[in-house]
Amino acid sequence: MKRIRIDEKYCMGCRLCEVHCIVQHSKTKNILKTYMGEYPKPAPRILVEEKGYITFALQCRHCEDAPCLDACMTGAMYRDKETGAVLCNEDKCVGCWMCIMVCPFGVISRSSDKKIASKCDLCMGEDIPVCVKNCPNEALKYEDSKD
Amino acid sequence: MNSNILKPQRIDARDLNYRELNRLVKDAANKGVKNIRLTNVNGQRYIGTGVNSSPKININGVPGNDLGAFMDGCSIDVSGNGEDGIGNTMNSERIVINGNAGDILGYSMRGGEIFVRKNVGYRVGIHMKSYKNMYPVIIIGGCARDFLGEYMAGGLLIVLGLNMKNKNSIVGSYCGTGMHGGKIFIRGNVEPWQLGKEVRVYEPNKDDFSLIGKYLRIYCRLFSLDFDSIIKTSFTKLLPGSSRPYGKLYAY
Amino acid sequence: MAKRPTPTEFIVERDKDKCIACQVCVRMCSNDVHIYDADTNTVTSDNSRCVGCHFCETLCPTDAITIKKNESCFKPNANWSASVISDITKQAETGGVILTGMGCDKPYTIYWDHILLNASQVTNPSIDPLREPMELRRYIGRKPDKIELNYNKGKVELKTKLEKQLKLEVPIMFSAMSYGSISLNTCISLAKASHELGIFYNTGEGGLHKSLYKYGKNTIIQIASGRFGVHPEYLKTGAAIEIKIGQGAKPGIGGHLPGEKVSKEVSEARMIPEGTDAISPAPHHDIYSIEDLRQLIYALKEATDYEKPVGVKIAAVHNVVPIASGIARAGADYIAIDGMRGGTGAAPKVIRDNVGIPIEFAIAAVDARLREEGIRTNVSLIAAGGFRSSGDVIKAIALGADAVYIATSALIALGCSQCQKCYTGKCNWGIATQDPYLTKRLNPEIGVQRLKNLIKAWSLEIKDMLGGMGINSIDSLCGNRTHLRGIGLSDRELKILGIKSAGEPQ
Amino acid sequence: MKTLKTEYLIIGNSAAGVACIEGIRKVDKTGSIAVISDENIFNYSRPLISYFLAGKVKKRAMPFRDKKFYSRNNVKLVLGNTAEKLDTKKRIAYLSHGEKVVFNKLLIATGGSPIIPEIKGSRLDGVFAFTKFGDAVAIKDYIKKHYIKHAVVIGGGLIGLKAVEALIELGIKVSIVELADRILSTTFDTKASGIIQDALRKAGCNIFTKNTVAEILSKGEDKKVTSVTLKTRKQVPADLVITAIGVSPNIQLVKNTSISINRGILVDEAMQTNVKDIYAAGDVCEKNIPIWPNAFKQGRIAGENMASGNAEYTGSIAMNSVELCGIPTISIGKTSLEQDKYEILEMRKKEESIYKKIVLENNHIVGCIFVGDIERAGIYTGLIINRVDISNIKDKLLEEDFGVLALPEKYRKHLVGDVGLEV
Repeated sequence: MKRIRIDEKYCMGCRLCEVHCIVQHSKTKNILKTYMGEYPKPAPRILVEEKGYITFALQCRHCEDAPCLDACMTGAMYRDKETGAVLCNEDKCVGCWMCIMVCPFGVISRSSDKKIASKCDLCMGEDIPVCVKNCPNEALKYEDSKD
Repeated sequence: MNSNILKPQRIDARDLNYRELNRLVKDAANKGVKNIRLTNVNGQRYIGTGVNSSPKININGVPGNDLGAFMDGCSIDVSGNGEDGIGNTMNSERIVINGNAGDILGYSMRGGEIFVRKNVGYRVGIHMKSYKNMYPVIIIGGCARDFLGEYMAGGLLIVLGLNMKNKNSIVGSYCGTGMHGGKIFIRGNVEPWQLGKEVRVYEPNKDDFSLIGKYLRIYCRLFSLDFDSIIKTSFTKLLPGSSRPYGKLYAY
Repeated sequence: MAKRPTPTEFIVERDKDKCIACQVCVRMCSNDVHIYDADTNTVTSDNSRCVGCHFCETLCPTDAITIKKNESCFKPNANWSASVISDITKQAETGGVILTGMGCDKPYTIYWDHILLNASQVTNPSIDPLREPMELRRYIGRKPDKIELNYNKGKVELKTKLEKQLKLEVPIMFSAMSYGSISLNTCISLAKASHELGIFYNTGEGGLHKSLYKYGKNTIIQIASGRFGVHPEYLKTGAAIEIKIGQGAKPGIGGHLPGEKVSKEVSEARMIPEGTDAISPAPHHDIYSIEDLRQLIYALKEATDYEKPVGVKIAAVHNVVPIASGIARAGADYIAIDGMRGGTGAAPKVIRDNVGIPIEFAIAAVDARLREEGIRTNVSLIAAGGFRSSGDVIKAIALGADAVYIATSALIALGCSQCQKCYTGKCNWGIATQDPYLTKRLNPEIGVQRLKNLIKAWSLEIKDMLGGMGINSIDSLCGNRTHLRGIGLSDRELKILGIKSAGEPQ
Repeated sequence: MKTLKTEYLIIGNSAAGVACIEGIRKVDKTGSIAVISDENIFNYSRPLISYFLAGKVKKRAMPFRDKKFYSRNNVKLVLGNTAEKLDTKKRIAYLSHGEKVVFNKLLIATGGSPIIPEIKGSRLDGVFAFTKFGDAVAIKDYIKKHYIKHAVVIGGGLIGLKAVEALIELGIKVSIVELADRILSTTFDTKASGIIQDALRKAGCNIFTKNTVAEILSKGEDKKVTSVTLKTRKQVPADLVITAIGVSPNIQLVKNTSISINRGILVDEAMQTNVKDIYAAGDVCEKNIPIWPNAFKQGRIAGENMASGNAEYTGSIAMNSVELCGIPTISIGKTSLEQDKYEILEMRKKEESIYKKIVLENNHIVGCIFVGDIERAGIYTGLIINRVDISNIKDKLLEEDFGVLALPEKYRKHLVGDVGLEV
């Protein structure tokens, strides 16, 4: 099962991952059109935390024992059989924010346009999530996890 | 075997090349001999260099240059005079010279002590530096020549000026040029023209005297000198004017 | 002080149609060139702060930024150029020495570009390196005058006891760069790449960080006048010891790492208190003569039980030939000669640009002289100072070098854009800085790969060129100047280089 | 079907029941499972009924597991049938339609029933409880049939307010009657309640606190509710009344069996009752905090243990997330304590209706409230659940950029340990 590994030592804090995440989850998937023409533009599903020189980008960890799966009352949050990713079915989500309440990483947020939860989907359909692909310092890696 | 290593081992250095002599010293040290006595030493270099264990080496005769260079662990006692480069980049322990010593003594010394009973040559204590608990100390019984403590970055340098002839000056010129750390104490007075422009002159305080005393007591005991009479005279303290003497040299 | 003309060197051109105000440039520029205005949601630039490192340009996700040279400014004047005026103005303001970083950028003749290589045609066949074995391995160290062999039941054994040698899989090493002038991640990249390539890197005079001890077998440790970080463990760890007398970028002067670059970790490696200046005096005060040098060489050999080669690095200066001869006779196992285009973390500009001679002359002249004196095998020669390509490397070897040191090209492989601001400690690429916010920008995993790629690529090219000349071992090329021809050079230059002119047959 | 034999029997098909299936299947891929539900819908999410009422969620979106879930997990689903009697010795459950189910292991997940207040008029038409899908359907029908202008919601707790929100959405003027001095008194403190009360009033609600409904009235012989009289004698118009004053565990089934009960069924850490192989989970349990995640987790743990797994329920804390009048709120743990032993950290931005509060006890977070801004609230939940000492980060807890980076290193490592984060 592939996961995004975050290596804080080499995160420069440039936030290009956020930019590319926004574009990937936009309507057009075109960077200029997303930034110049989409209102509201999608919120990034990756979040760069920063304190002095320590920075790292954090996105859903797709936990093995994911509290958001237990907490989701609509069944919108589900685990993808193939990839093992924890995904949110946007058609089922009603925005009760139970998942936000229980995620110990605080990586689920309210979508900027609809009343649904927004979280990392590992860029389903892409070989490599765009945050990983575009990290200029390989601080993010898409690797097989131990389990 | 054990009783053997406790017995002092004598090595006659007569007619030995320095490499041969040092090989013998290292071999003895490697065997664990605690006390090595070298006799008839006549200008052989690098004695005590690269000796990995911690014997005490007594030297009879005149050891050559770079005595105890990069020295770490062993200690050296020279019954007579030493040459140039004693304690070059020395790391620890002690070198005692019962007579005079030459130039660049204690160059870039990082730890340990060098005690010289009489006079030393030029460029002594250049670029001494201390680091954490490593604190290099040089005490010179007589006087020193020019460039004493040049580029000094740390540690302690004491010149006592004992048995000086009146004409002699206790330090030469350019004392403490480029100094940016450490302390120099000179027993008696130094003329302003003798000092490098990076040093400032101070009156030693109580703490300074206890610092001097800490090492001077050992020195006096080693050379059977009267500590009280030496310490009671006045000392001049030299400190760097700035820890960044060349900080303003450049246009950014 | 009243303002005087100091033209900005660069103009940051921002394509307004493409800038999405993502602020990556704002966050990443250590010189604070880019400014975000939240009210208008736009990013603007302060050109005067730009050093032209191209970091922002590289990261900009929409290619909205282009760094351009400021072409406006002064009336064209071959003598009073913009940089001359700007330097004078700066000095009039500060009264200080103008500092710079990296190697000399003045348009002196680069002799590598005036030397051509030979290739085989008809009378001697070229070798196809894809099919035939090619030997790039070199040994650095004193070679015996003659070799005696033991023949024992059909087995041949070397009877002569060889002096300690450094075994290089490729005749290229990473030249001295101290931890302090460059970041730990840069050191790690160099060390690890050397380990994996079977070559050596050089600590410079910065001591050895604890995390680098494990690469000791691929480390040349340096001893300079400041003796920073020189202690028994350090001497024990390196594969060879190098006494640094001089550096091509600043012959004759010392070094000076300002206190602000002496971080906790740097202070540990150098063994000086944190935040203090690290001053390397111009000379070693125990070396005022060749005899003194010999004394230090043997002190180091004695300290390490004659188990490691001891080399001496000097800058290429006018008298390099007799000096090198002296060093060879002083017992050095190798001499590294650094030409005037060699890099530096910080040097007075006037010295970098005006002192020394090019490595091409130095290596040719020294090799010739050592041969004349019959002591060439006593010592290995390493050429350094601005090697840009495998072509430069192979020419240096044909001129007489046993191997070359590269540093600037290694840094360029890691991202360096030659902005020459290493001395400010604000290197955006995380190379010449100790600022933890910046050093993390060089991920050693990437660094190692890039360095390995570079050396691998050069090796392939060298093999190709060797094959073309009909040579299957780099050893056979060393000092083999018959394979070189000069072009556009005067007779005198050709004579010093010891090569014929293009068009002259064998 | 007269007699059904099954390895596992699950009575109840809501959060705990469904989670139990998942728990069993985690360990035992084949053992037969039967689920009995007294409702006729194959499963649905109870908390969604307010969304259904408001018309935001269609009937087909009510299930939280799809229809194939049961066949995929090889589960026999019995709908519209109630387990009426239980023989714990013979391990037989008797159903209302006359069948019996012989089981090896049993989970009782019968949930809770709304408490209907003993008020005169509480049987009138137009008076509803609000816990089941059936309730929502009935209310919806009633609203469709009658012209509803005013509604009264008895109880200002979470269920009541969810109903209020749905009714506001439908354009009905709502009055809330709450016994305590403020709405949401069990989960919120005065300030948080105040923000929501202000917002509800702005949306046109009447809120009567420290009050109760004394009588529900109709006009003449008509059985239709028309108004209510409050304890304070005030008459409030009401074409519809929803009672939401709480739920009590459904324990009829286990009364008179050897299973220990109090208010609810007593269970151990494995969710097992005092009778071996009989488990209980969710709202039917004693001392359970009746929220979805708890029921789900308990169900899953019970399931794993029934299938000879080894899971442990380490207790739960009260947690609620509701969005009212467009203001998202989250409350976790102890929130409205005022004693000295608790230290309170607060942040308030009045103009944006943002309020955050953290309750500390001996340098541990024991509760928080987030109103208006709930981003990253789960981090605090984690700190509470894992009992993390926060003395070193106390001053950072309410900072704008509080996040994983600020967490104590040891906890950070524990948190990220096996999920590929090197921080």
